[in-house]
Amino acid sequence: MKESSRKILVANRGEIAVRVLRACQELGMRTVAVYSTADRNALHVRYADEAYLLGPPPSAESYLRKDKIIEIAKACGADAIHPGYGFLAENPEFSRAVTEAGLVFIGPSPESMRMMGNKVEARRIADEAGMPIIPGCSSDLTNDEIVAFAETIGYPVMVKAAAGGGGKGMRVVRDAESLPAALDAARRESTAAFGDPAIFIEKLVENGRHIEIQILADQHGNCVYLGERECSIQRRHQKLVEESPSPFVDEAMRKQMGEVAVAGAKRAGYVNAGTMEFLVDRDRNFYFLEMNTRLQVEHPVTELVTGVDIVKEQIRIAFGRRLRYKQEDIKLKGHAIEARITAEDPYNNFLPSIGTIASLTEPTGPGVRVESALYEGMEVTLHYDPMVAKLIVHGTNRANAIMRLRRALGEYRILGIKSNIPFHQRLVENWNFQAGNFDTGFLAANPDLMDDWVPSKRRTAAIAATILAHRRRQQALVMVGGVGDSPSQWKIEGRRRAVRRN
Amino acid sequence: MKESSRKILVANRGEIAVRVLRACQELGMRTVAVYSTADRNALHVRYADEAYLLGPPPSAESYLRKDKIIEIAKACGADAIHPGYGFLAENPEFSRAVTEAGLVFIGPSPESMRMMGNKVEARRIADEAGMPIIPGCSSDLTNDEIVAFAETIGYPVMVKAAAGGGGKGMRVVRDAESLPAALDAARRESTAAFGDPAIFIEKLVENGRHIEIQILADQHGNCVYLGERECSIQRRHQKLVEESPSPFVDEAMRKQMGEVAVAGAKRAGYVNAGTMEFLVDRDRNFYFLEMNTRLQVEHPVTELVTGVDIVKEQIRIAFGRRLRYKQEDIKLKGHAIEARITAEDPYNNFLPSIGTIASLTEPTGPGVRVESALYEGMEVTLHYDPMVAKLIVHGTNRANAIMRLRRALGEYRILGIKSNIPFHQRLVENWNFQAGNFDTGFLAANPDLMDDWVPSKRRTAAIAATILAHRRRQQALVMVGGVGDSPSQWKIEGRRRAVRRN
Amino acid sequence: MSTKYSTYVDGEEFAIAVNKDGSVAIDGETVSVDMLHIANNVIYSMIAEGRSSEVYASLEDGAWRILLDGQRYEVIVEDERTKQIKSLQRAAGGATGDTLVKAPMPGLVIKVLVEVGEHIAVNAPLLILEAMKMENEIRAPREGIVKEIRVEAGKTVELQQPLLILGDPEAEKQGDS
Amino acid sequence: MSTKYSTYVDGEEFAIAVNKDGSVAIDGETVSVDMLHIANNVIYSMIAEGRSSEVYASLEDGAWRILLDGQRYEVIVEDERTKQIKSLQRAAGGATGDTLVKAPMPGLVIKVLVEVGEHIAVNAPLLILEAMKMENEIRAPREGIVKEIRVEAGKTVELQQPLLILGDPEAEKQGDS
Repeated sequence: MKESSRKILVANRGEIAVRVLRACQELGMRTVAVYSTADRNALHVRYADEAYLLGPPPSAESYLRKDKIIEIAKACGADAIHPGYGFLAENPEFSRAVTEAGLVFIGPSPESMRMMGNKVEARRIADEAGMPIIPGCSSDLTNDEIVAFAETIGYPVMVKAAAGGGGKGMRVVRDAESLPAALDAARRESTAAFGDPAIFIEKLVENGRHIEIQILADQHGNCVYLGERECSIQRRHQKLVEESPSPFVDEAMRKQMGEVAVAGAKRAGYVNAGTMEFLVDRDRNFYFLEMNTRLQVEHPVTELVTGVDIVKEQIRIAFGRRLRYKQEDIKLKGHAIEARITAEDPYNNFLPSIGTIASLTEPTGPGVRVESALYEGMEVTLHYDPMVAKLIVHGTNRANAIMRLRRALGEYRILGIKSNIPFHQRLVENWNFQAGNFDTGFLAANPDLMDDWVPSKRRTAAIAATILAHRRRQQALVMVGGVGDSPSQWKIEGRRRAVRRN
Repeated sequence: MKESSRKILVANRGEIAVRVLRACQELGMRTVAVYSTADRNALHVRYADEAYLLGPPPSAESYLRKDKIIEIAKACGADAIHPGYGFLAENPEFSRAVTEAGLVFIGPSPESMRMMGNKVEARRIADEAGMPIIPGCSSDLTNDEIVAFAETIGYPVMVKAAAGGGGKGMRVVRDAESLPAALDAARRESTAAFGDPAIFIEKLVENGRHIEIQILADQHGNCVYLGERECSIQRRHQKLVEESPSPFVDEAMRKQMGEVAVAGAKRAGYVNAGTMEFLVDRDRNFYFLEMNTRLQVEHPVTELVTGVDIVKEQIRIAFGRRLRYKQEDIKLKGHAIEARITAEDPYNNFLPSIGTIASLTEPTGPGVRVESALYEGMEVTLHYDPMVAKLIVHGTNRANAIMRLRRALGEYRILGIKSNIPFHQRLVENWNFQAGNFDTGFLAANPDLMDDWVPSKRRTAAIAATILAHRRRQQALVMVGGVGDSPSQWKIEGRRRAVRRN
Repeated sequence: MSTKYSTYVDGEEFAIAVNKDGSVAIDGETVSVDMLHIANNVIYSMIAEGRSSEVYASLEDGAWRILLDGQRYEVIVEDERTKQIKSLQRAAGGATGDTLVKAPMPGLVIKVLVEVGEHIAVNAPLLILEAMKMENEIRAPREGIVKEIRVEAGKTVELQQPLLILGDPEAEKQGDS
Repeated sequence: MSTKYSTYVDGEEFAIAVNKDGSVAIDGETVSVDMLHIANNVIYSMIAEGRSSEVYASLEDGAWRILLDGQRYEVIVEDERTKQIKSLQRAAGGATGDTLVKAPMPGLVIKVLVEVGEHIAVNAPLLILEAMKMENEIRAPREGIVKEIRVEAGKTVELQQPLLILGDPEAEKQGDS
């Protein structure tokens, strides 16, 4: 079958759905979107050639409806399904059902997905493949058994959900007293997020860096690694900034990590794109953490430094084509950084922010790539993940990339919701970040990055607001009535009083 | 002086002013914009740290005011002036006056600019440097003398303005009868555009390709070429699409052209970024056409395939730094194409279109770069060049780049003016363009590319408009009054009648 | 019950009925349509039988300007009543076949290339207008007879200023006979 | 003549006078200002003594939200008269020192971490709200005494629903004395 006559259904939403649709379009393939009623107007729906309704907003009734997605794919004559990340991307039953329906699943087989998707089993395979792993327990223990195990490895420990990722269910526990409550909370979160209460604990490697290796494997036994990504800038185990290459990794270490990642993937019979996550301690020892058996949020930084379009390669691999790259073809050129843009208020404990996008200006120009689900008029709701866009920059070296990121963040304008852009702006000004001196504890150790700060343009803001208020006053005959008629008089009072106390 | 404490004034407007401002910002330098009253709200004014008024809209009273620009630069403490392209970029007196005012001019010296800027003198220097040139006359002949000279080289001939570029004043003349009128018209245009009636003629090389070599030269005698750009897709001698590498040039030819370009630049004592333009005939013979002693509109395609930021290099060179690249460092990776986005109606003889930008969506995602002066609410006027933006794509090879360009053009939405985007959309579907089979006569030979065509979505457009009209009808109690009350009843009639005749 | 329209897209005619349930019948085929406004008064999303389209639509001078995948379409939607009135008026005669050519931009008329009474083909050059320091040919939007020229060389014109009127060649013939 | 304002940016006070000629005096220094609306009701360009700024501004709940270089500022502009009335009212006493903490998003209250009467510091955790499948701590926007708690664990709350009221610790002391 000619590739250009193929039709791909993208079983996802948001920026990643648009990313995959673009790749299909550039391959000349026809595209199908699916959507919940909350997403009727979403970019991915408008971008695809065809679009079909899945159901109401809750994921369980829409984007997690395996049966309905496969039914739509068959009805509209799709040849393949791309799951994106999240939702059904790491669901072995979905992968199997798609294949059994006579469609191509753009991702790994259900077997290797099941094997590597469960964190505990993945640790076993990694161990067999010769990868260093961190001491930890299995996920079938009771809370009491886990507490007992913790005594054998010593505190601090890390609590993790056996299923899924994205930091959900993860917790650091520093003493025996806190462990039972943490286990309960983690089981609650894991059940809510993945429908699976299974958790386990590992010894905590403190001040570690989170560094991961991207791999690509075809159906013919070829597998390459596309360098590493540095993902240590995290808040509550959620990545905020990723870059490639890592300022901590040299050529020898890259080769060593890449080769064990490929060995592990081969042992698992893994096919398609995948990522081996490692924790790296201060002495450059690296430990296998888990494998993500899907496309990663942060894949663009690897694309920018290697020149490989990972999504297009995923599609080619799924249709049985051979990898176009040998290991010696993969060379990292320049430096790329990604900043995840979330609808969260960095000045208020990163609380999710909702609202209608009133105005949007995305950065552009040299070395800037934006992957976004945003548009003017969009309703940002609480139904789905607060990550609404990604800003990725590419520069000749890390310093250039940071300066470019700084420039692009200054151009980014999102009105109608609060975003974490001010957090990123503070981060790029931080000397330790600029110097590459950070680990996964960086944000916890630098809480000022998430506090209100005194930006340099208060005076400008004062002048601008005063002129606008003055104009409004001139226009209106009567401006302010009595005191207390404004709905937020309390807030205003509180703010002014806060000042006086300084 | 530390680079980051420097202040740069950009003596230009539009997308190129924004491009240069971004480079300064990424170098940590402070920035100054200048503007005419027509550009008070323009992006470059809002983007710069400081902005100063030059004068009323006509260029002669604003962007060509050498004295005023230098006065502003001195008053605000700027260290250097970047001229962009057009306006004063190739004006040797400006370059001299900037230097004499104690400021750094980011461009070549007045001497080499004068030498290479005059097309006739540049031909002489190229000849001396051993570059092949096309037979032609000097620019001090009367019309009668030119007619007589034409007889000695034979028709067809090309009429050219000695000053400036951009196709202004250029004309192909195929017989002696048409020559006098063409000379008059060319002198008129050249006078209007450059204040200089001097013109000359050259023998026309038919079915030639326009291929140019980008060079960078520092103040220390180092000079490199950054590969070639293919610029044969032209309409009335104005480039519409540029790419790098050229599908027509192989490694040996690239080296040969690059080396003579470097030799010519060295002979002229040239410093900073410059471009040698060549005409290449079917047998791969290349002839020197002219040198552009400035940044080119199409520089981004070279940046994307070489990884060199030409604007940042210009600034470094102007401040006396050494080139960071040796010739062996320059490797072309992948393929880049630029589509110039103009406010012109491709369906109506490319007439300039004016209006207010009502809605704007720029393409983004992998491999897409937009350089733009557009924003919602912008007034597109007739004061300046109709080129309002550039869309540049980068792909792993030419086919990928074309598919990506096609995808990005489909995402581009500009409402409020007519743009040439539909022309580009037809071009990328053209098999000869896709195959790389074209020369500077391509558009003239394919007038259908500029005609109205029958796009595939008429039925969809019909349904959409009918539903909207129906809703409007339902909302309004009375819809249409008598016939003839619509201001464009004539147009509507004409359109419908045109159909009936088919 | 449904409402019937004659819809002309760049000249091509479609017979479309909008049904009470929101579906549409186009040239006899029924199509379910879901059309929503997105933003900015002009952006819509339309899903018709699964086919998704982003539609930019605005009504200007009685015609809908529709932008689909970057391509522009001019659409005229007529309901039954309007159509009947027009067809009656046409039967009664009238100058409905005239086309007014207006200046697409302000500029200086360099030269007028046609004369009154001349029969010109579609796309024939009518006059040369200088703007943005370039000479631009204004061409005939349709075949016709030059009925009137309202400008002359050397004069500046404003945007949308009438330049000349093209009459219907057939109508002229009938008038002569 | 000029109009005088007290302008508070995230708490910091500026004394600003807008002069008849459009210039502004800020803390005594006169600044020429050119401020123009660009688009979308919220985008402005301001050039003050040559310094160029792109300003996104909107008035929400009596406060101006100003976005400059991607950074957000909350600005309250008071004219002389308003200021006087408020200062009189404050002198007369009143519950002006209370802060109402509202839900920043809809969600499920997992746990309330404070009690009525408790004296809490700024940024102290008040309660845990689950939304987007994550547990989020709601923290104190200021120092204060918990005067009233309006929610309890296990209840869902709507966006902007009042959660609790923080009273002024000094006012409380005065009340007690």
